[in-house]
Amino acid sequence: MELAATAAKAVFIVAFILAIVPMLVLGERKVSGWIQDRHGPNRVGPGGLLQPLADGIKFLAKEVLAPKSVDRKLYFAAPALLLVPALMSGAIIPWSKPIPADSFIGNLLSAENWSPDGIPFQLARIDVGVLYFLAIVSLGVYGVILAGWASNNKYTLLGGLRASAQVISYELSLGLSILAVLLMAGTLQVDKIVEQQAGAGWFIFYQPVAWFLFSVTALAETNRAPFDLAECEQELVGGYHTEYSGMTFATFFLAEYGNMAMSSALNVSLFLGGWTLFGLEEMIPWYLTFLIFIGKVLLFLFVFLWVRWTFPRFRFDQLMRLGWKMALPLALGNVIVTAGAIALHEMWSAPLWPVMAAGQLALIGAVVLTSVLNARADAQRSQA
Amino acid sequence: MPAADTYFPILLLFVIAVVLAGVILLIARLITRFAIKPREGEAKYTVYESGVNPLGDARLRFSIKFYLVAMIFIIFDIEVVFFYPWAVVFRDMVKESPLILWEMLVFVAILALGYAYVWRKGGLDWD
Amino acid sequence: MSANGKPQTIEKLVDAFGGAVLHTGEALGEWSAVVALDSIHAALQFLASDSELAYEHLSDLTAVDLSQLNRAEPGLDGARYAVVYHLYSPQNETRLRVKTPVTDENPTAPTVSDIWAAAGWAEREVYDMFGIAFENHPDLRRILMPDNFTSHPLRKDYPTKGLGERAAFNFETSASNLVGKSDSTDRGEDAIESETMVLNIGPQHPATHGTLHLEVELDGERIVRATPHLGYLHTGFEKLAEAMHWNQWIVVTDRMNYLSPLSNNFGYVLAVEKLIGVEIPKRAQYIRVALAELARIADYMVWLGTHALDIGAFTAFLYAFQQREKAYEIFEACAGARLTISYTRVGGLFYDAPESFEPMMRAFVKEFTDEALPEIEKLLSRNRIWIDRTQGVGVISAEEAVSYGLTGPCLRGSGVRRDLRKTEPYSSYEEFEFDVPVGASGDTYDRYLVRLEELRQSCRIITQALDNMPDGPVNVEDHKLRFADKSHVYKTPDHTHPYDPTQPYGSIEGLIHHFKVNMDGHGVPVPAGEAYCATESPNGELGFYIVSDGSGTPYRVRVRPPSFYNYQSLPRLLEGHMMSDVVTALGSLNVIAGELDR
Amino acid sequence: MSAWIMAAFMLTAAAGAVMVILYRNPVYSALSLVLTMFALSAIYVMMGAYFIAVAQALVYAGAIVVLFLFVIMLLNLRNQQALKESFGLRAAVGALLGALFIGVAGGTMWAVLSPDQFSKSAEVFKDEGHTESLARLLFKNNLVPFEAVSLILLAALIGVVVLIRFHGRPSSDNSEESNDA
Repeated sequence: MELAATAAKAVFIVAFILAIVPMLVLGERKVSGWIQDRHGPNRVGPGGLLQPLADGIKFLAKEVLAPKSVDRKLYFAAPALLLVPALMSGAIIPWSKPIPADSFIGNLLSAENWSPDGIPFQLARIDVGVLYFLAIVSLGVYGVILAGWASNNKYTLLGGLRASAQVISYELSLGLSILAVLLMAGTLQVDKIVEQQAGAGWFIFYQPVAWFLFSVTALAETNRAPFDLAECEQELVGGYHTEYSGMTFATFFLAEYGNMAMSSALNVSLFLGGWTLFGLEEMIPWYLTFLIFIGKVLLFLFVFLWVRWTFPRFRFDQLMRLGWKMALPLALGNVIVTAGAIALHEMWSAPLWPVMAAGQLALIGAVVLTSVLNARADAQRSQA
Repeated sequence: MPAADTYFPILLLFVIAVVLAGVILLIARLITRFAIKPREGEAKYTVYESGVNPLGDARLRFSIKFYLVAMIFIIFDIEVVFFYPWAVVFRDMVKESPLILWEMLVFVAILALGYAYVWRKGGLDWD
Repeated sequence: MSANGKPQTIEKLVDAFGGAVLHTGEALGEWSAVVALDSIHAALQFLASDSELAYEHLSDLTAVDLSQLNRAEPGLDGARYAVVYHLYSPQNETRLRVKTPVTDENPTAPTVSDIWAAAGWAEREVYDMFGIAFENHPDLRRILMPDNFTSHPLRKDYPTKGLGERAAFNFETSASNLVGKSDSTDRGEDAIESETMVLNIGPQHPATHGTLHLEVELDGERIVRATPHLGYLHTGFEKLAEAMHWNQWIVVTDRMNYLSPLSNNFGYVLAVEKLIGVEIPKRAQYIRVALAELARIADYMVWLGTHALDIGAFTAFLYAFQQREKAYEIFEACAGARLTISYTRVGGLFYDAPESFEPMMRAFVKEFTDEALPEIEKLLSRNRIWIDRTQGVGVISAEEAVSYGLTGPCLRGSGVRRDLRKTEPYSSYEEFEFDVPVGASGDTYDRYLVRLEELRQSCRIITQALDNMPDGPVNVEDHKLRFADKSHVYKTPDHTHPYDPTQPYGSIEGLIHHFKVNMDGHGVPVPAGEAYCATESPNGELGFYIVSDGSGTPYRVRVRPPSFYNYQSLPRLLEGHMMSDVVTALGSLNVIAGELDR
Repeated sequence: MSAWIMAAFMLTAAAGAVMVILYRNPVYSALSLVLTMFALSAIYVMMGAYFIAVAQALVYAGAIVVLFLFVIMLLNLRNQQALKESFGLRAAVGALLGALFIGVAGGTMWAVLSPDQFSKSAEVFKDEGHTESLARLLFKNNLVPFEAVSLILLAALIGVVVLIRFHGRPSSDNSEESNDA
């Protein structure tokens, strides 16, 4: 029965990604249409709702062709190498509060026999939780770099290189921004982090800088605009997936949007209290907490889309500068400030929130100060 | 065995993911082979290069800069890996003694020294 | 101007070069000088560098094949070709046409690309089209025609009808020539060095907005070298003109800068009107001005949209295109067409503007200045990423910009306050109040700001034109020039009624009138002569140099395409920049392939 | 069950390692190395060393092999002839050295670690829990080695910069010259 529950959860994760990606694609087109003062898809089905279905059929019906000069094995392996990590990263996400043993599903799986406290709606409640996510995400870079290399095309090669350099540059800041949360929570397990937030308040209130950094670096890690240099059609045509067609291309799409959904889910779990909602979660059944979680994730995904349709794109050197010279020191500074605040709190029992807020304000002040100084230096240089 | 606290579910998920990815690609290949009559043509099987004939191989030595980024990344990545266990026990251990804070500050200071050096030497500039 | 009526330029030129100046003369207010071939380089050097004359600007360089000209050109006796230089002195605001005779055997002329960088491509085009070789030219290759083409299409012995060499030309064998050097250099296995990568951007690339082909050599992300290849949209417009009646060619001008076709119509008919020496009614002038400014807005909207799109700001693209659509509705109301409108005629306009013209224009201007423009500005002008992407990218100094022959917003972005609407007003522009914005640093961001401000000024001009719109006809009364009213040709009370095939003709007089204006040898009476007429088109100085032999068709029409000269500066703009800056710099020049290749 | 899975991962790791050598195409070799790293990571998991497993995936598979791929592309080993030519002699020497290594390493392990020590080390991770126990070990008992790591990494960082500067600068100048030639 336990095996059945596990299998069901694993299938759920895969199904969730397979289901949310078409919704996201439709949502993206609808949101962009709304932002850009136009309709978006509105022909297939009521209000264009069946558009993803039409897209899917089109992808399936397209010929999958590989140019003659490609390395065929790697060319076809690359999309899979990107998709598998995207599907696997959801394993540590707690989707809702534990499903009670006396609920319908609990009865169905006769949960009181093996898990009387309820079935955790989380596939793997592992000790290294967050690190697992980072490790899995870092593997996604192979799909990109190999797609670029195997296609034997200069545009794809450039796209693959850009993507990999970008992903590794932002991975550090991503890890360090998570670290601030880990310092507060004292655990790597995502479900415990969520539970702590139910008591102590969401970590975004303590760690706005870390949250902002995490969100920005997550954008960069998922190759989303304004960090979509790896595939920007105006320069590199399609970047690393230029030579792909039909379902192989759709696989890249699936992976990209899946990554986007999963990083939003992690963001919500780490900073926005996961499935909690200011104590309300105690009173409502588990499936409503699931809806709360999904609602938060969708809100976040909307921000992803909003950003994409608002900002221009960075240039490569600017992207690297942002990653190495701004995000990295800021993330490191945040870790130190947070550690200091916690030390103050634990050793002299200083109230946590004010200390933390002071630290965050100091960081923001430092950022503002450096940018002002930089701007002044730039102005002086241009005058000279 | 397959409890949520073990790693078995991840193996399960891995298997499902691999199978799914394989099936998607397989179906695509099968559809191409049996359901679609591909239109023939030489140009179709050449790689894209903005409408002119691609000459030469795209796999060539590229800028050493990418290499530098990767190396610096590895070093910082190893350093960051040490942070995680530190962060996890920090809150508990700092109650006993502030040693853990100083430990990490020294570690970070040395790291920051290297970082400043790399910055100074232009290792972080793309140009 | 000195006592005997000759301008200082001519006098100084004659003083300095004496017998080498074969002829000087004035016609239609334009001075021209013929200088012997062996002194032409020195003479042009003198004109460009003399501190009092300072002809810093090479407006245009072209050639004319004189072999079938039915009159003797003074000073050019016995020459097969004349190489024609159109110079402009910003200091004195004067123009000068210099010609030099080139013989039929082994036609060569000295290059002037060392004096003006602008001459580089222009000389290549003359070489391509006329077969005149330029000595010491750094890179004398064909530019518009394929490399292994053997004829020179603008020579008079190349047929205007039929296929010419194209009948036997095999394009397959020439395709590789268009690619240029494309393989990477392999330096052996021992060298652990990065290789440079030669990447072809275009002709089929999303950022080139047309068939531009840019070959860039990259070291990683850095550009080592950039070489534009032209000619993918070369359609022989100039040769076509030699086989078309004066009014017929208006349709062709639509296809040049297809973002603002009216500006091309406008420039061309102005040149023809200058040759004829006719002044068109005030109302037509005002409508032309108002619509030319509207065309400028529509043009800039496409530029802004695609430029923003290239830098990744997709939403600005759609906001801009919305405004363009609204502008096109006004064109549709006036001309019945949206893109290829062909609205002007020699001597006036096709139709009078409709009743709805004024309210539509006012509504458009109001919405544009109050809502659309601020919205786009809000999205971009102070956006940090936008500023980072455009500031300091594609910088060109004022001196270089002048030397490269940049005009329009690209020149003004570098801080040179030159706008033909101010310096050489045409079509009553002197009656309008507007400012000419200039940039400071000559980078992409300044060109962007200049264009945005020009949009505001265009709206100002439109409002003034509407406020002071005179009544009256929109065509000259000369029946040899103007078309017959459609209602006299077709039997319909006015053109808004549908065509009735059972009653095709209005009156025999109307039909004869129509026939006379259109038929070869009977049509628009353009006297023999030559004229260069430049207008401020959205991309810059759009000049038409027309040589007429008094027949029903032009003898030679030369278009001075602003995009051609602007695009030439792209390799210079990209020096030391990165891959992503290609699209930024290219977008800031707003190169239109139709105008570039003609 | 668990033993079989373990064996499967061990075989995968070994197979990946063999493929690293056998593939002619260095990109494939690098990918085989990823497979090995991945399998190793799984083996660590099965031994209860969860943190090490994740660190393995994060650092080796996620970073170091990416660098390998970059290096392979940087060198662009286009002509695999060079590898083939002297295969005979090198193979012999390699096999000899390999055997020596296995002998020495195996002998050392046999001498130092008795089988019960193996199981004991696994027990440490199993009982005390995972990341926390590791952290306590690291930050309490092994303080000096931990700080020493930072110095080693600093040295590596400086080394990277010096090497790249040394090789990188002149090459970018050279490239333009040889283009003209």
